[in-house]
Amino acid sequence: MNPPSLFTAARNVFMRDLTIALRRSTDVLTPLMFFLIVVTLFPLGVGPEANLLRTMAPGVIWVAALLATMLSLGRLFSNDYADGTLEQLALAPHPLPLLVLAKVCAHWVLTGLPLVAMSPLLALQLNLEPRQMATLVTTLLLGTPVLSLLGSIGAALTLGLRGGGVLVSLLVLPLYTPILIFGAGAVSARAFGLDAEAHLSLLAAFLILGAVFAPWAAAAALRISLD
Amino acid sequence: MNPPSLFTAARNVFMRDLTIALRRSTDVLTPLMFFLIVVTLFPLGVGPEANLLRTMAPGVIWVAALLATMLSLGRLFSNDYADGTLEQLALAPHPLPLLVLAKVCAHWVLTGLPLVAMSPLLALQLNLEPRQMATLVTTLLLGTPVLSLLGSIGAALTLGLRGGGVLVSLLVLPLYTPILIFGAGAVSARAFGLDAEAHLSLLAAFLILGAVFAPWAAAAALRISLD
Amino acid sequence: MLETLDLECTRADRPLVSNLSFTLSAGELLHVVGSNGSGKTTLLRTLCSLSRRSAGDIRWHGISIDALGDEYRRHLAYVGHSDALQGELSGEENLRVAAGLVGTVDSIAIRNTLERVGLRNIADLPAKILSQGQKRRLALARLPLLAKPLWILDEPFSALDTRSVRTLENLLAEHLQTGGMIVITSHQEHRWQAATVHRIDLDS
Amino acid sequence: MLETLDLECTRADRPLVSNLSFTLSAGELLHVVGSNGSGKTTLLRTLCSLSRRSAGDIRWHGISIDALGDEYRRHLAYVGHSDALQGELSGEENLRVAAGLVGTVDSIAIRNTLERVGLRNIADLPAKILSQGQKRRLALARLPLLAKPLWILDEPFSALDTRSVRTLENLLAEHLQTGGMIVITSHQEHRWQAATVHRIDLDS
Amino acid sequence: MLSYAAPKNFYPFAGKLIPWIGFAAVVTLAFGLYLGLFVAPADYQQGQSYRIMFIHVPSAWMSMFVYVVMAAAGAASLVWKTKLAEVLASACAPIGASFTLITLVTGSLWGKPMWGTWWAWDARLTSELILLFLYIGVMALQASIDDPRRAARAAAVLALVGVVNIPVIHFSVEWWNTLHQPASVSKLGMPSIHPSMLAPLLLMAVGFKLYFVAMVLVRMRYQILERERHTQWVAQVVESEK
Ligand code: HEM
Ligand SMILES: Nc1ncnc2c1ncn2[C@@H]1O[C@H](COP(=O)(O)OP(=O)(O)OP(=O)(O)O)[C@@H](O)[C@H]1O
Ligand SMILES: Nc1ncnc2c1ncn2[C@@H]1O[C@H](COP(=O)(O)OP(=O)(O)OP(=O)(O)O)[C@@H](O)[C@H]1O
Ligand SMILES: [Mg+2]
Ligand SMILES: [Mg+2]
Repeated sequence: MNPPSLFTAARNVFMRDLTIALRRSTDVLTPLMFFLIVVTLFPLGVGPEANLLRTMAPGVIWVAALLATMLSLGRLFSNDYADGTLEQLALAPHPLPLLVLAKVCAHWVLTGLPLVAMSPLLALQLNLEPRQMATLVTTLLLGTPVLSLLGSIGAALTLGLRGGGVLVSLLVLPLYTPILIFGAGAVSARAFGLDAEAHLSLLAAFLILGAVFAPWAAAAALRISLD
Repeated sequence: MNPPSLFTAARNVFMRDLTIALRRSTDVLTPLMFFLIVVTLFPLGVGPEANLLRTMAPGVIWVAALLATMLSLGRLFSNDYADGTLEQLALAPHPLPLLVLAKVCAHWVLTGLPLVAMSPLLALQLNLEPRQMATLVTTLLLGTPVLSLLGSIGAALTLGLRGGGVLVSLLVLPLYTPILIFGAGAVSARAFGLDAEAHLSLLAAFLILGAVFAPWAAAAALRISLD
Repeated sequence: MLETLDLECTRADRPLVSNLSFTLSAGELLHVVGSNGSGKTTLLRTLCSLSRRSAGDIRWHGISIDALGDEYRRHLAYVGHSDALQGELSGEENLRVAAGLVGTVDSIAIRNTLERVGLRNIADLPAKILSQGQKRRLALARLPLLAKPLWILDEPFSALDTRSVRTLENLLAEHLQTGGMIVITSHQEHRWQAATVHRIDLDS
Repeated sequence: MLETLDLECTRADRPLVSNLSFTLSAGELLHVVGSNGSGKTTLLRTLCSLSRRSAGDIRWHGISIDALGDEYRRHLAYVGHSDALQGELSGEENLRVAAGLVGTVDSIAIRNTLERVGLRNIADLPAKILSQGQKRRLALARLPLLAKPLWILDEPFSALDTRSVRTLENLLAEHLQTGGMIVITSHQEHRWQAATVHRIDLDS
Repeated sequence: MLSYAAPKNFYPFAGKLIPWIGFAAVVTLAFGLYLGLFVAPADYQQGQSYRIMFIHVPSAWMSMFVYVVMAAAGAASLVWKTKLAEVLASACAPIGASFTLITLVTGSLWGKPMWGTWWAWDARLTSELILLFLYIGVMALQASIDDPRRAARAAAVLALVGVVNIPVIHFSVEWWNTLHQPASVSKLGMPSIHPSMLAPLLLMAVGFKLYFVAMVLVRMRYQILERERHTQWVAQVVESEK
C-alpha cells in the first residue's frame, strides 16, 4: 500500500466529513435554520418598525452568523473525539495542521457557505438597501471562513470537557469581535453611501492570517486534548 | 433498604445535579458569560449610538437570555444519557416526570437565576430607563423557568442524535417566541410609561402551564430516546 | 419469578429473538450466549423494559411488567455496556447517587461496597480519570449496594482484571444463595456457583 | 525495532510507569499485563506518541520518535479502548476512510478483510447500529488492511465472541510471522503463537 | 541561574524574595497614593474626580502588561516545556483579570462625572471588556481540565491566540475617534501632563508592578506545592513548616 500524497489524504478527510454530514442532512440544515430563526427573533423582540430594523440589520445578521457558526463548532471535532477517530487522525503520517485545515474547509462548506447563500433573503426581510446587499454577501464570504478557522481552535481546546458547548462560546466569541466589527461596519457604511473597501481588505487580511496560523494552533490544541 | 419517598428521590436528583454543576463552577459561569458576551456583541455590530441601543435593549437582552438558556440545554440530559445514568433514572421506581421536574428545577437554578441576577448590569450598559429595570427583572424571573421547562422537551427529543446541539435550537426556539414577545414587549411598553401588567400575567400563566405539562412531555420523550 | 411467553424482540422490523419462553425462579441464573450481534443486548434491554418487545409477554410473579410499571422496576438492577457513571463525581458520590435514587443512603454500606470491589483507596477521585476496568468495577458496585432481587447484567466481566473477575463471581454466587435471580451475558465460560443454571443460545 | 529507555509515564504528575526499558524486534510480541489502573493504557498511548512521556526515551530503529514524528506514525497502527468508528458511515466506508488516510484505497482488499472478520454481510449497515462486538471487529479489521509493521492493541479481545477471538489470534500470528511487532494488553491468558514473547507486569 | 528554574530550587528562592518585593510595593503604593491624593493639585477642569486616574491608568496598563507576560510565559512553556513557565502563565490569569476589572470599575466611576454615563460602547472600553472575557476564558479553560500540565498547555495556546487583542486596545483611540482619552502619558517624547500629576502616576505604576511580581510569586509557590505534592522535597517542606 503506497502512502498517499499529503494532498490525497487531506482530500479524503474533507470528503469524509462531507459524506458524514450529508448522510444526516439535518446537520447541514440546522445551523442555517438557526441563523434564520435568530434573525427572525429580533423583529419579534424589538418591534416591527422598518427604519429601526434597517439600522440594526447588518449587526443582527452578522451576530446571527457568528452564533450559528459557533453553535456548529461542536460538530467539528467532538464526534471524532468521542469515538476515537481523532486519535487515528493524530496518528496519521501527515502533518496534523493540514488535516485540520481540510476539516475546517469541510466545516465551512457545510455551514459558512449556506449562510452566505441565505443572507440576501434575510437582508430583504430586514429592508436592507440594495447597494448594501452585495457588500453583505462579500463580507460574509470573506468573514465566515475566518469564523470557522478561529472556531477550530476553540473547538479543539474544549474537546472532552463537560459543558464544552458553552465553554467554546466563551473562548471563541471574544476572538470573533474584530470580524464582527469590520463585517457589520462595512455593511453599515454602505447605508450612507460610504466606501467599504478598507473594511473588506482588513477582512481579507484576517482570512489569510487565519488560514496560515489557525490550523497550527488548532493542531497543537488537539494534541493537548488527546494527551 | 427502604424505598425513599418520591419527594426524597426528587430532592436527591435535584441535589445531585447541583453538586455536579458546582463541582465545575465553569459550568455555572459559562451560560452567564455567554449572555454577557452576546449582549456585548450587539453594540459592536450595530454601532454605539445610545438611543438606538436603548430601543433595542429589551429585545437584545431577551434574545440573549433565550440563546443562553438554549445553549445550556445540552447539559440537562446529555451527560446522563452518554454515560448510561439516564437509563438508571428511567429504571428508578418513581414517576419519571417528577424526576424530570427536579432536573429542570436544578437547570433553572443554575442558568435562569444567574441570568436574572445579571440583567440589571446589562440594562445599565444599554442605557435602559430605571423604570424599565424592575420590569425586566420581573419578566425574566417569570420567563426563564418557562424557557427551562420547554427546553427540557427539546433536549429530551434530541438526545443521542448527531448535531443535537443545533437541532435542539430548531425545535425549541419557535416554542420560545411567545415568551420573547411578551417578555420584551413588557419592557418596551414601560419605556413609554405604559402598564405591563397584562404581559406579566400572561407570562405567569405560561409558567403554570409549563410546570404542569412540560415534565410529562419531556419524560415521554426521554422514554422514546432510550428505546 | 421472571417469565417470558413467546417473547419476540425486533430491531428495525428484523426479528432477532423470537418465540422465547423461559421461567427464572429465585436462586437461578440465566446465561444468555450467542455470537456478536445475535441479540443478547437487545433481549436484556427488553427484559428491563427499556426497549419494547414486538410480541409476547414478560411477567414478574405472574403479572405483566407493563401493568406493574414502576413496581417492577423497583426490583430490578441493570448494568449494561456503559457504566452509568458521572465523570465529575467521585466513586463514593456516584454510589451515593445511585443509592439515593432507589433507597436510603447508608454511608457505611457504601464504604464496605467500595472496599469489596477494591476501590476504597481511590474512592475520592472523580470517576472520569479512572481506568476502564476501575470504572467497570464502580458500575458493578451498585449491585450489592442496592439489594435488588433481579440482576440483569450485560457482559459484566469485560475489562475486569483477574482478581476482579473472581470478586464478581463471588458476588453473583452470594446473590443467588440469598434467593436472587440473575440474567447475564458473557463470552467467556464460567463455572457458575448456582443451583440451577439456564442457558439460552441465541445462535441456534 | 522499538525500544524504550528508562521510560516514565505520569498521570496528573503521579508516576504510573517508571524506569521501563525494553527492546522489541521484528516478529516479537510484548504482552503488557497489570491490574486495572496499573497504567497499561497510559503506557500504550505513550508508545503511540499520543500522550507525552515525562522522562526517558522511545526509539524506533534507534532514532527518538520525537525526531521522527510523522515518519514514526507511518509505521504504526493503534486500536484503543474506543473503536474509532463513524456511526453514520457503513462498515465498508469506515474501512475506506481508514485506508484513505494512510495509503491508497483498494476495494478488493477491503472486501476481503470484511470477509475475514465475518462482517461481509452487514458491511452496508451504518456502524452505529452494530452490536458492541461487531463494532470491535470492524475496528480490528483496520489492522490487516493497513499493513503497518507495529501494532499497538489495547484489550483487543474485549467484547469478541469465541470465534472472533480465534480469528484475531490468527491475525496476530500471521503478522508476527511476516516480521511484524505487537504490543498488546489483555486480561485473559493466551497461547501466543510467537517466536519471542516479552511480558511486562506493571503491578510488580 | 538556570538551576533556579527547577521548581525545587525556585520554591525557597521565591519565598525569600516575596517579603522584600511586597514591602517595596507597599511603600511605593503608599507614597504614590499620598502624592496623588494630597499633594497633586486639583484639576482645573475636572476638580477632584480626576484623582481616580491614579488607580485607573496604572491598572489599565497592568491589565495589558500582565496579559503579555502570560502569553509570553505560555509560549515559553509550549516551546521549552518548563514547568516554571507553565506555573507562571497560570498564576498571571486571575491577577490580570482583577486589574482589568479594576480598570473597568474605576473607568465607569470616572465616566459618570466626565461623560455623564457609566458606560459607552466606545472602542477602548469595549476592547477592555473583551480583554476581561479573554482572561475569564483562559481561567475557565484552565479550571475545566484536571491534569495541570494539560490545563497549562491548553491555556497557553488560547492566551497566545488572544494576544492580538492587546494592540487593538492600545491603538483603538487612534484608529477610531472616540470618547476615551488618547495617550497622554505613554506618548513617546514629551508627555502632555503636568509633572506634579506625572510623579504619583509613575509611582503608582511602579508600585502596581511590584505588587504584581509579589502576588505572582505567591501564587506560583502555591501551585508548585500543589503540583509537586507527590515528590520528596514537598514532603520535606511540609514537614519543616508544620
Ligand atoms: C469603563 C470605562 C473605561 C475603561 C474600560 C478605560 C480603559 C482604559 C485603558 C485600557 C487604558 C490604557 C490604554 C493604553 O495605555 O493603551 C486607559 C488609559 C487612560 N484612561 Fe481610561 N478607561 C475608562 C474610562 C476613562 C475615563 C472616564 C477617563 C477620563 C476622562 C479615562 C482616562 C484615561 C486616561 C487619562 C488614560 C491614560 C492614557 C495614556 O496616557 O495612555 N478613562 N483607560
Ligand atoms: N436499526 C437497525 N437495523 C438493522 N439491524 C439492526 C438495527 N439496530 C440493530 N440491529 C442489529 O441488531 C443486532 C443487535 O444485537 P445486540 O446488540 O443485541 O447484539 P449482542 O448479542 O448484544 O452482541 P454483542 O455480543 O456484540 O454485544 C445487531 O446484529 C445489529 O446489526
Ligand atoms: N488526573 C489524574 N489524577 C490522578 N490519577 C489519574 C489521573 N488520570 C488517570 N489517573 C490514574 O491513572 C491510572 C490510569 O491507568 P490506565 O488507564 O493506564 O490503566 P489500565 O492499566 O489501562 O487499566 P485497565 O485495565 O482498567 O484498562 C488510573 O489508576 C487512574 O486512576
Ligand atoms: Mg451486546
Ligand atoms: Mg486500559
